[in-house]
Amino acid sequence: MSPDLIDLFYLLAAILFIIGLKGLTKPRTAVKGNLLGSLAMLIAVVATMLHQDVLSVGGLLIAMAVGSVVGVVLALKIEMTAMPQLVALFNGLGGGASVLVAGAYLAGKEFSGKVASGNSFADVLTATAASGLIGAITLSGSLVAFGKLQELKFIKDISFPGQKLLNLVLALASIGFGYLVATQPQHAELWFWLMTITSTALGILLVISIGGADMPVVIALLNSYSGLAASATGFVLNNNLLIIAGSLVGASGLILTRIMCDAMNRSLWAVLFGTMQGGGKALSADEVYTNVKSTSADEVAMMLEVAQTVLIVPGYGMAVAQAQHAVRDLTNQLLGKDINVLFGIHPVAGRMPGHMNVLLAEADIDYDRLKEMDEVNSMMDQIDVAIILGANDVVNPLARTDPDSPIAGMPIIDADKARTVIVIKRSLSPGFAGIANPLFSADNALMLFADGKQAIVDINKALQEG
Amino acid sequence: MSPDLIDLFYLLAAILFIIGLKGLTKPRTAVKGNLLGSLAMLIAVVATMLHQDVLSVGGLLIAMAVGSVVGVVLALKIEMTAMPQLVALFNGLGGGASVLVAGAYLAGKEFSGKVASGNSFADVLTATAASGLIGAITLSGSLVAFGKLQELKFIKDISFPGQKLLNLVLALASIGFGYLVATQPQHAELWFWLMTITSTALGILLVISIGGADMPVVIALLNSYSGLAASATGFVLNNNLLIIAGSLVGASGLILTRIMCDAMNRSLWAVLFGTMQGGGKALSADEVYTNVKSTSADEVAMMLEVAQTVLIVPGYGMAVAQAQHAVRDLTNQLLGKDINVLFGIHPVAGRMPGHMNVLLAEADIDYDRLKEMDEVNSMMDQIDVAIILGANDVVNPLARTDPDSPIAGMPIIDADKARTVIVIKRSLSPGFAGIANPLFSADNALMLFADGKQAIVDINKALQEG
Amino acid sequence: MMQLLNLAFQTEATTLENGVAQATELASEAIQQSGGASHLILLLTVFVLAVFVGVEIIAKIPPTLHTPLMSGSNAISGITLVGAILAAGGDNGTWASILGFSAVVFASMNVVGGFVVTNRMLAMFKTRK
Amino acid sequence: MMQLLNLAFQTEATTLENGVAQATELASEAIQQSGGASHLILLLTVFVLAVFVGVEIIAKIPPTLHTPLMSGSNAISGITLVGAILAAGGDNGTWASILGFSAVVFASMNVVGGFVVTNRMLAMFKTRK
Ligand SMILES: NC(=O)c1ccc[n+]([C@@H]2O[C@H](COP(=O)([O-])OP(=O)(O)OC[C@H]3O[C@@H](n4cnc5c(N)ncnc54)[C@H](OP(=O)(O)O)[C@@H]3O)[C@@H](O)[C@H]2O)c1
Ligand SMILES: NC(=O)c1ccc[n+]([C@@H]2O[C@H](COP(=O)([O-])OP(=O)(O)OC[C@H]3O[C@@H](n4cnc5c(N)ncnc54)[C@H](OP(=O)(O)O)[C@@H]3O)[C@@H](O)[C@H]2O)c1
Repeated sequence: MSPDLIDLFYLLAAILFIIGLKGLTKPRTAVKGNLLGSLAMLIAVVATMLHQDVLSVGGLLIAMAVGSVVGVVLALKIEMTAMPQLVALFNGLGGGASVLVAGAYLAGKEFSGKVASGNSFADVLTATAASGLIGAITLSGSLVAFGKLQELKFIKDISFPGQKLLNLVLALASIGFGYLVATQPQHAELWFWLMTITSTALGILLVISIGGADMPVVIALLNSYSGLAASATGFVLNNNLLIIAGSLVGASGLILTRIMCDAMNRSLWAVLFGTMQGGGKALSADEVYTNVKSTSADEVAMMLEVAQTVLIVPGYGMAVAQAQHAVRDLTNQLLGKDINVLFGIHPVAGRMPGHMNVLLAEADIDYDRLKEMDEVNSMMDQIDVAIILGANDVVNPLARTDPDSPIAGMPIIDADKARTVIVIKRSLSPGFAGIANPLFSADNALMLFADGKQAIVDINKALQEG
Repeated sequence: MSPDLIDLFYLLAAILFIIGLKGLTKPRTAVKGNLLGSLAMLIAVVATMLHQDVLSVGGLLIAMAVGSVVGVVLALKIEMTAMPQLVALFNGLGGGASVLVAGAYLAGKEFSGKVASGNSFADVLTATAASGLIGAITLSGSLVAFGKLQELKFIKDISFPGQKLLNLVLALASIGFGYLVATQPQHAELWFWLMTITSTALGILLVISIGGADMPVVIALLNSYSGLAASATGFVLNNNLLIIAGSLVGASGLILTRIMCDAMNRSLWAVLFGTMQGGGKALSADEVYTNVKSTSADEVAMMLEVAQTVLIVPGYGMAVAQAQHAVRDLTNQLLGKDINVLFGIHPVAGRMPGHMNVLLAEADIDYDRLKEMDEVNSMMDQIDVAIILGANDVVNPLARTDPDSPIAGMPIIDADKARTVIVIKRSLSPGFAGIANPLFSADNALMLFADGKQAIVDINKALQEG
Repeated sequence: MMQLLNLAFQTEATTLENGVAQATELASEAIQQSGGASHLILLLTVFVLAVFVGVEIIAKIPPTLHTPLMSGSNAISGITLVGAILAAGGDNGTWASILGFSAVVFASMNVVGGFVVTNRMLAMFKTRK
Repeated sequence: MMQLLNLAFQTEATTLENGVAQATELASEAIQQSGGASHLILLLTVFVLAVFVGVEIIAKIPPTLHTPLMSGSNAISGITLVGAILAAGGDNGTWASILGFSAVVFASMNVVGGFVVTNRMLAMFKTRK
């Protein structure tokens, strides 16, 4: 295919990426937007395969088939609850690919020809360095994020004295090596891989000390990075499709990061440089849980019978217990008894934004019953019974009261202001942020210790019999 | 200045244009947006003056000074009511400049060098033809729009049999000449100017048959064209600032056109190809005005005294009479008597969108009293007295009832549904669309024949005395 | 890649007269052969992206601002002034200069008048804050 | 303009080895001298415009779609696949090919997995219509 034709196909792909991304921002067009994006990718790949410089089509097809099969299997087999870490993993791979492409460029013939010619081409080398640096941070950072979300044992919230200093040193070293890549073409490869090492370490250290609750923000940010890395690769290869698609993702990731920070009422700075560790140790569980009262499914059923409005606040535990279908049955039964049922959806309940919406939609629960945090909080005085189903951090009043708490400032669902609060969880163990929750020993709160699904099924049965 | 530096300044200018245009879309940032735009232009011009190919800086400065002075004088001296035609005029000049630049390129040395080299460069020539074609249509079309808005005598709504056919022939001829420009570089100049002639004629004929009420839409569309012409010029000169700024304007003009069409409930197609002339002749004035009752300022004052809510619907006549300050005084007096005063602002009242807002803001009338059409219509049953001040088409019920009327389908302010309607205008002569208005002979309507300002002053005096 | 070299060496044969044009031709072909997009397609890409930016930016604008936006963007479209300066400023003979200078006058009226009139319109809104 | 010619003729002197690179250099300089923007700056322009498009598009997105958007745009960032194919497909020696092929595997996992997982997430919303 003639280069001009290929470029026209690239332009077409770029347009489709833009339209696809735009589609992804509206519920009604999201599926189509995603399909358009993949169509664009297909066009781009096919056009590239027809490029005159691409010789070994067979080998490439095999490599792509391997990658695709692994990708599809992971994407289809993974449980819903594990999706965030899967996105983190894929994201890291994208960053890794950028590093490798930049490395391959430095190892390739075009580059050695250029070096031999003795011309300066610092611009391309700068882009190469940028591609490697950003890509390596994306790769290692994403893998750490993956590990944290997967709750791998060997990855802990590590922080040690002098960590910030070390980060700074690593950052400066990476930039320094990058500078050497750009200015010493003869040794560019050496400097490049040294730079990759330091920036990989930097990525690890940056993310490892970030509190788990902030992971979604970190992933969005790393996503933005992987876009920028792709864009830098585009400058290396002089390919405007890479530049466009990469910067699209870079920009949208950055905006998304800001939107998510706003939703958690935290500054990006605070997320990245951990006010999460700030302050003295929060209250210990023993201090907090002095006044815990537990209850049974039958008792809860009796309370529900006489309620007018019931609020269900689902959290990560509902996802773990896969309780959404049982919740649908309970909802229908309560509605049959003329009891109004609402759902209070916190923006970061669960492990990814929109997690609860996805699960409740899966169980066919009427979308109109799902209320956003603000709306629910403004009508909390009309709630007779609030059922906290596997949620913890998102209803923790410490966010309002304790400025030293890791979740300080995060807006929460004020379930503690309902008349009666039923908390369904298996134990008194903490949620994602790892802190005790005073709501559990509040005067109007009763604990129902059980698996989320079982508890709801039991309540449902009690209601039917009662 | 080195070419690279110039290009960086161009990029900076492009960024500022984008930010400026974005600013123009929000009331709070609009002034700053406009200033950013002019700053960008300044940067672009200064950078260009420093280009190595620019030799006669002195002459250029003089030419720019001449243009600027004329532009500033026109911009500052023109009355508010004449602004739309001024915009049309400026727009035409921009289109004209595109034609001239393309012509100058064909007459220049770079071009003759290229022709002599015998290489094909159909791409640049296509852009040259596009720049000339679009520019010429913009120029002539805008000048006709100017003439119509200025109500120049010699420009009428001309339409004759076979007009559409002639338009088609002219369009095909223009495209044909454009094709010759691109394919016969040796005679490109000849074909270019022939093309300019046919497309100038096309521009005139296209716009001259469009109803005056649709002029704002036409100007927005021509504005979009002038952007596209500038963009095409950018392809000719290989200048990406022209391309960016031009296509920004081209796209935003097109969107604005659509938004305005939506506001008038007309399709762009209908605007351009005149369903405006459609249908049999509408009712004549004699048929409509059988039952006109007139009133006096004193009588109006008495009705106002006993009203609870008064609605003022201003139109083009308020602008002509410069009655806005008198209206402010009346408003204050009525408010002093505990009578509520609201303003019903039709989106196309006056001669430009936002015309009424500008005038009322000038007179310091509280912005909260200005209601949009939909809001006013939904509360029309609470209006005791509606004062139609120099408005006509925007309250003409024919838009609702007569599908053959030139304003059919345009949403109007349903002032006829108020308890009493006072119409202040100088005579029974029609408004912009040139049709009679049945509201004037409605049972609940009274005419106050007077100049808009005088009438309001008189009512005010009567109120004070009464 | 060999093609590229051949192209480069061909310039030797060209006369001075049309060498300039040929070199430019050669130039874009050279970049293109080396894997990058041709100049024209890059310009096209810039065009398409700018159109997207324009569309996205204007999507929601209140009616009140239609006229100022129209006149402000009209002033921006006077960017042809840059082209006019290049056309008038070069050493291109009388006819081209006449065209170029007229273009400069026209375009600067459009630009300066457009920004001033927009500013004047917007000033009317300022009382509103 | 003379500079440009000189540059063109200089290529005669270069050896075959480094002629390719030099011709490309020459190429971009030639375009630049003839009044157009340099290739690098055009790429930069494309970058800036695409950033604006990205920012404008994402500005208002409901929380529910944060995760699908994240994963969908993550798949798009796998566009590095194109670069990986170019790096792996050329005749560049063993080391470069190893790097290239690993990049192809990584990037296609990112791309294909990303789109599929996004589609799976979005399918959850479909009942809502
Ligand atoms: N949505 C996002 O974007 C996102 C992403 C990453 C992190 N986060 C963070 O995750 C947290 C989300 O808050 P959250 O309130 O939804 O969850 P949470 O604070 O993590 O609490 C979940 C609770 O569910 C309980 N649980 C676990 N399995 C259960 C089961 N099978 N049956 C019943 N209960 C079970 C756990 O208690 P037991 O073990 O005692 O049962 C745990 O306390 C926030 O800190 C947020 O910042 C959010
Ligand atoms: N806003 C825009 O964007 C725009 C732009 C161009 C065209 N248009 C079109 O213009 C029309 C606007 O409707 P409109 O109702 O505002 O105006 P209109 O229909 O043009 O009517 C204006 C009325 O004002 C009266 N008038 C003129 N001078 C007056 C004075 N000194 N004192 C009192 N009355 C005076 C005239 O009647 P007398 O001569 O009897 O006094 C005339 O009937 C629509 O058709 C619209 O489509 C709008």
